[in-house]
Amino acid sequence: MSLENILENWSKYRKGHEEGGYHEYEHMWGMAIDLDKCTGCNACSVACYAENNLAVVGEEKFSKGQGMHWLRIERYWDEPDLGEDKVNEYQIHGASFIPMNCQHCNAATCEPVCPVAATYHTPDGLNAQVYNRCIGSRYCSNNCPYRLRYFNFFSYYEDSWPEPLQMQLNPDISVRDKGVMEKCTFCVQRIRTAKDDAARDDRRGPGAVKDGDLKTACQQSCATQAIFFGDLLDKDSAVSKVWEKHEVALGKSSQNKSNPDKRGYRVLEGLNTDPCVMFLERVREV
Amino acid sequence: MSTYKVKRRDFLKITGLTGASAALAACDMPTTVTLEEGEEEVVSYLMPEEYVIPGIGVWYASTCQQCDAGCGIIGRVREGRVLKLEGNPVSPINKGALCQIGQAALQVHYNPDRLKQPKLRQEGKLIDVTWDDAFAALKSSIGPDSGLDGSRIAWLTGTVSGHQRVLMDAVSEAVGGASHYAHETLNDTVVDKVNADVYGSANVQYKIADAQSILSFGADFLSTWGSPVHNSVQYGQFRDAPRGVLIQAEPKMTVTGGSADLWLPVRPGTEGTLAMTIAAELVASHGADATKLPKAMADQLGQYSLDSSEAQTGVAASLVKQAANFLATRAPSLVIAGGTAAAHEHGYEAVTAAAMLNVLLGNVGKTIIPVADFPYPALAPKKGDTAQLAAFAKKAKAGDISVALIAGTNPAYTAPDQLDMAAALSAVKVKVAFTEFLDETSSMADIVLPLHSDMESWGTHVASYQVADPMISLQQPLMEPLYAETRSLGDTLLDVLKLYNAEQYGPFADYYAYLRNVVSAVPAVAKEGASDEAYWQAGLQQGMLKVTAPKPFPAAIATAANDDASDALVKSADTMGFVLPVYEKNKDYPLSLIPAASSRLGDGRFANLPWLQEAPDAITKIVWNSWVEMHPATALYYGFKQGDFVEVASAEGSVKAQIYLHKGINKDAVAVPMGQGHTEYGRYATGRGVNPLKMLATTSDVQTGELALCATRVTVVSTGRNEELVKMGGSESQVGRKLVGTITADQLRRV
Amino acid sequence: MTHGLIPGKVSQSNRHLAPREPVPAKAWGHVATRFNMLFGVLCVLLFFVGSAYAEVPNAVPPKGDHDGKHVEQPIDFPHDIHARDNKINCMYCHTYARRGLVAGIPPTSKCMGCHTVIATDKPRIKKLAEYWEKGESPKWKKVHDLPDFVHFNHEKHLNRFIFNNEGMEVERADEVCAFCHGEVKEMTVARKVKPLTMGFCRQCHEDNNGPSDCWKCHK
Amino acid sequence: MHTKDINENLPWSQINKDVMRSMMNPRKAYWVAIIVCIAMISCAVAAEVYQYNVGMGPANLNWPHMWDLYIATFIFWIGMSHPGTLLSAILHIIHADWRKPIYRFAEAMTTFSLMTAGLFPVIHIGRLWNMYWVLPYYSDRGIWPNFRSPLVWDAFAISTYLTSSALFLFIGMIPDLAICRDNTTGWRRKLYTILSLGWRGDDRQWRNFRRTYLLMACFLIPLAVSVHSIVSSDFAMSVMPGWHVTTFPPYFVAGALYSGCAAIMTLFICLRYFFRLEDYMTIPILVKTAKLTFAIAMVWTYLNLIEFASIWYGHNAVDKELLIAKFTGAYSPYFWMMLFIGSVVPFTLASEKLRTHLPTMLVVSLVLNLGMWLERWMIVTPTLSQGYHPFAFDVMWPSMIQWAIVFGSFGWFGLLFLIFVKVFPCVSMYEVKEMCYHRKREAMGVGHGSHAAGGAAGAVTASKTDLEGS
Repeated sequence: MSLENILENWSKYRKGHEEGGYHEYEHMWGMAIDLDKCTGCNACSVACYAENNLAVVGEEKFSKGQGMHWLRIERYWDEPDLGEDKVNEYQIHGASFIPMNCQHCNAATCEPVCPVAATYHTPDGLNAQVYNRCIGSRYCSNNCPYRLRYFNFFSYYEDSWPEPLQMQLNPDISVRDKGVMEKCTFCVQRIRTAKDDAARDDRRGPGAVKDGDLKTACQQSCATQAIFFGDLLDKDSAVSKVWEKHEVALGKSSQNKSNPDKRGYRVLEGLNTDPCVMFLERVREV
Repeated sequence: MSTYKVKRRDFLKITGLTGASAALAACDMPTTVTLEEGEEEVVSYLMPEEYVIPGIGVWYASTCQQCDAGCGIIGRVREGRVLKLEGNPVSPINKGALCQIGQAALQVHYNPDRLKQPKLRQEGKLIDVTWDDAFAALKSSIGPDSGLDGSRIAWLTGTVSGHQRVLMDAVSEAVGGASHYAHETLNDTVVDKVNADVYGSANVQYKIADAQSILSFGADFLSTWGSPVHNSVQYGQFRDAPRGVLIQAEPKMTVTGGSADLWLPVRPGTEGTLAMTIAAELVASHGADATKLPKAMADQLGQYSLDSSEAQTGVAASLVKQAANFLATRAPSLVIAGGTAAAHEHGYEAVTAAAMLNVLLGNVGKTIIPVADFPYPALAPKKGDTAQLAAFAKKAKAGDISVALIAGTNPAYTAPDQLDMAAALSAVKVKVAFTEFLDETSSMADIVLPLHSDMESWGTHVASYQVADPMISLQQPLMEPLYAETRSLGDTLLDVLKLYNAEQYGPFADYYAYLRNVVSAVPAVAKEGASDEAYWQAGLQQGMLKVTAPKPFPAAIATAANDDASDALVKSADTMGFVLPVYEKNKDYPLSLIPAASSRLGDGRFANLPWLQEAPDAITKIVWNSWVEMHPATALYYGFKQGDFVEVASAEGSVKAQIYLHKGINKDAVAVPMGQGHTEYGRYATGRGVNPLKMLATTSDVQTGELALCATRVTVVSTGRNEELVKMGGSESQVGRKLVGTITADQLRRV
Repeated sequence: MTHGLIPGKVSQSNRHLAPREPVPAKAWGHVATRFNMLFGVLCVLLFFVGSAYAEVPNAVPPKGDHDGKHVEQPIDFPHDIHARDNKINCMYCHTYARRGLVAGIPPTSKCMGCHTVIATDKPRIKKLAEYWEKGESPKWKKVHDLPDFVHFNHEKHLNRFIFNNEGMEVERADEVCAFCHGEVKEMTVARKVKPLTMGFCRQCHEDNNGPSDCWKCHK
Repeated sequence: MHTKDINENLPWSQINKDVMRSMMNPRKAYWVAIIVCIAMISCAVAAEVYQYNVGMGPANLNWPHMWDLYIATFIFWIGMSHPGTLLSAILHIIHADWRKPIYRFAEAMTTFSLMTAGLFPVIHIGRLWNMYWVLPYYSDRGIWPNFRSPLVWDAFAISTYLTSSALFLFIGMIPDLAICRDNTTGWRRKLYTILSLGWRGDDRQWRNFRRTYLLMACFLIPLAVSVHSIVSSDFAMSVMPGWHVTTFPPYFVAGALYSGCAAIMTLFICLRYFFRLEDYMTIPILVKTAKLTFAIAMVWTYLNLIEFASIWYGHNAVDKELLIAKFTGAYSPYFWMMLFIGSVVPFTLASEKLRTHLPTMLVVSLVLNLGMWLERWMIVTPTLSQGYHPFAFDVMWPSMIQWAIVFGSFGWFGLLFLIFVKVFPCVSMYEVKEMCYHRKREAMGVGHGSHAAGGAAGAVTASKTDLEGS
């Protein structure tokens, strides 16, 4: 409550990163997305809309770039890594899809710049956004290299859920008002519920939530199982296995691979943001 | 997530009362924030079940009704409201996954434009009436004392299965031989016929996961074709090491094409030629055994060379060679055909040619398994197509239909202008619409009966695509009806039947009672010794009733097809004197129109769901609108730019939309997505974008008579206007920054 | 302007008023480090003044008072008769409190469980019976309300202070409930007598080493 | 035309008269100006009220353009505030006495532009009713602002700078206020009596006054420099290409002085013309200001070149692409315009002929201001339109709401300034007297003595006698 404890917390979190993580982390929620399995079908994105009370803004506002999509599927036509300097007449290797949701960076660039500390790092490794603390300076979004933060430019709730659509809203999540920044939370409400369930059968403290206790909305809806989610501190969790297998580690700004079949990489990790979302390179027969 | 397995379903009935108020009180609208005491009401139950705890979700199993793939779903119910749908992990179809359309089923249920009141047409206008009045009207038109010749009554529905179909047939029979027409714009009539002719069964299982190489002709099996979620689940395993290779041959890039290793931009209508070329290449360079093919075809192989095909299909010879190489070297392979490949005048031949590749590669019985029909034909899906709609239109215009019972289809929107549905429907004296929304068709109806949403009604379903042992999917209500004046289709059908056959149907209070009773009809063998009650409860928990089939089930035909399919094959090949079309240019209408099946809006029935409207199209990333896809080279030739408003005109009609340029489309084709351009479908769909189906020529597949969706030729004219497209995202290129990393497969193998 | 997410709207606690419960010695050093010296001093005074009745073990009750207004309820439920006179445990009726987020209003069936036989002639019971006949539950009004962006969890608090609390008997649950709900057993219709502001919560979390992670309560 | 900064034979009574006259009896033109300003302000107020009720959407702010004109104009006004300090403090310390006739309104400009700048963070915040959370105050919630955030530093820096520069302005005015007190009646007399804090002009007061003034001056210089460096860290502290630049602090300070000096020239010419202060705001002083401005313009140009060069030869491809986009992309016209105005136009200040021609100077100074405003816009927007993530590339143009508020801010500044010039002496009488005094002694060949106290004392006594005489 005092000034000290806040400053002290911050210093811990900061120090934490260089030492490869805040040393009292209970969990380190992380993700791995296999781009070779992602078909860009967009089910995850809609699942996110359903789970997290995302506002539907309508054509006019969307055209202005005021849409809200915590999880967006990006589609690119070129494949720089395929060394294709020659321009193909047709898109013979298909399109390149990548789902982008908040990367929950351990050295998040959005956290230090928020004037009111509305965004910070939680003890379970999440990059939190506290809606009711946010004053809407929008600095965090400016400073996010991935541009994964979305701002409530209007009171979207006023016309996004005409009666009775609002009955679908998830009561575990606040509906955001105008002037507030929001972003992917790794379905924190599900994480909390899983924690509560763990507490019910007397699992507490670090590592309380076991692998498979919860699925995020996007992971749940993914038919090709392209999305792994879990605790990176738990060495046996599916997700940390994937990270290990593909030789990606936290707290680095570049990964040195033993050989090219290790497909893991993190987007823009050269900026030393230390994201908790890892991607597996898309594979193509050429 | 605390998932409670539910024993009984009564709890909703009891707490439902508080459901609505609970919903209003519990919804987290910022404006409902108040710290004044006594401003808000609290939920208090009357007599809840033990497992109901305010603030904790209870999950119920049901079946997704958005399409006929029959995915199992579980719905999270809290304070009497269903909040979230997810895939049912125990369902063999979708294994816990759910597509975007399935997710959006909630918005069908909670849609602000849902019909709350029945309507009757009086002095040309639809007037709100009570259900009883509406039903009375229905009774007077098809009831026993309507004195109507039953054959003048017709059902016009979408694909229906399960006991809804049973009851519909019962009604048809009761009224005295009413006819039943089922219409679906996106259908597999052609493919089914080919499967029946080539493999000996219309029902075929594609073992995508087992294949090492897949060649798909126009079948967007990951998002719009067959059982998309099931296919996607299999595709996930298909990509696991040893990694399978996917080759997609289609004129316009679909979601599946987007994920393909090798995408072949085949010219619309020449898929058959491409298939034959690959067959020839397999025989020539990879020592495939041509004798496996029916003679009629084997003889033709000589005509197909890589070069001639390049001229015909527009696919570079090198790519075709590569494709053939993959198929030959990565066994077992799998060739799928459908969608745009089948939607041509000679679609049947094209699909057959593709099927022959399976025979040539010896995939039948390995990766492609013909299975028997559903053991209970009465429940089996009555699959819709446009041929039946045409038949209906013909009969209606002839004045032979005086009562049309319309459910789950919207022909006034989906039918090409050439079919002149307006005239056909207006020729029908009484049009009864069983519907949840006022769409183009139901707004023409005389009696509009508002239905429960799928979240409110009981039902049983049989998936159009059999993925495993046959089963009946159970659909159960996830919450109390929102509106007092709506009924479920099943209940209404029962009420009609009671008019005719009181002693048989009288005992059933409602559709639930009817279904509950049906269980005892299931043969004991299927119940594996469980009591009726236990069997039913298990069914409710899992969302499906296992009905073990007469053994041996799939095996029977599979082996047959394996050993010597020849007789079947020869039959098919010879009966049609196998001819493949030659692509000829058309001066006035140089481009082929592809009315692209939308992975978001389907054939237009999902256009009223805001989530799907705002979900970007997978390939173009455009939202809320229609567009015209075109190859940059073509655009350059005609002098169009990205964002130009153009008029796409066929001989039958035209649409205006903005151009989106990308290299994922054949140069001789333009694609306009289906789904938009509604004139009457609620606030989210009405007056938005354009509907390409209207301008289609009524060319149909020669063999099956099914409408050939992609056979229309068009010309594109500029309107001089240019605006920025309403799409998500800025740059279409990664400008050299590593966002989507890509490595080559040989790098992957080099360890 | 909408009040959606504006903690500023929360009525400020007048936390300088003397808290009812005495502050045990161990809490003293803890408290003194805090900024608010006035409050610290008050605590010390109170500590010396002391007070009559026993306190909940391992717990520093939250401080603060609020003068809530009387709320019209469909039925004037007499908490005093049930909780004080008849010594019925809070959690007998508010049974959801130990199983979920919200304490919940007892289902009408629960009331009828007793009142089909007990005091059936009383006007209020008659009224209740009417509801029951109609198959409705009374539309109770919310007395203790929190903004929608606050997600309070009863279960966790009860576990901390009652079920997982050394030397605390379930019989005395009402004393724990009183932390946030006041001496309800002295009221008929419940009145809001605690501020239930964020300051009120944080104070208590500090004193009892509750979590200080914003995302525990705000999501 | 005279070559001297000021005619040292100017009788001190004349000085008082002239300056007093400029404060009294506003003419029609003045009221018109006031009304225009109020009209401008009301545009802004209307826009802001709408924005407050609806949200930031109507301002055309979007993803990824979270900031736009508000922040740009904020920096612009902060910049405006610097030359006041420069003239009054720096030049004061280095005894450049030609500043004396013009520093007063420059200081006023400082204060008022800060008051204008201060509005913009509030306007641009999404939930401005919670703005106060940025300040470190004790609340029972026990939460504090994030002291690592440059925005919080801004809050501190600006408020400090505003108070101290206002104080500086006031202290510097005390002797003049005393003169006003002795020469006015009615409400003015009451006002001045209070403000002049019983100034009698005896030696002790003068000594303390000098010390205080000098002290403030020394205190203000580092403050002024740091303020804009801190504002620059809003950008320099971020990771975004085009913002994450080490030369930003000096670059911002230079730009600030640049725009400020230009503004001073504008006001200089206006005041000289409208208040007929030709005797005080003389051409030679204008020329000196022009030279100063020119010098700063060159520094600014140099810093620009450094930035381009360091990006071009640096290894950051992203930065390079952004730079290219600035030169060729959607915003390039404005970027080129800024470079042209900032680096080419100032050469008019180098020509003797032009810089003595008032109309030209008026136009030039206005153009320079425009250029400096463009600079701020070109710092904020292109980076947002092309950051690291290609999917978030976008081009956005501000809406009328933003323009209205920016427009209104000039009205607000104008209003404050207009009120100031009619209530307070916009030329420092006692310092001008000093100036004349020294110039005269120089002319008479008397070298500088311990001029400060003596001179001032003389000045005041003299002025007293003069006043009695009149």
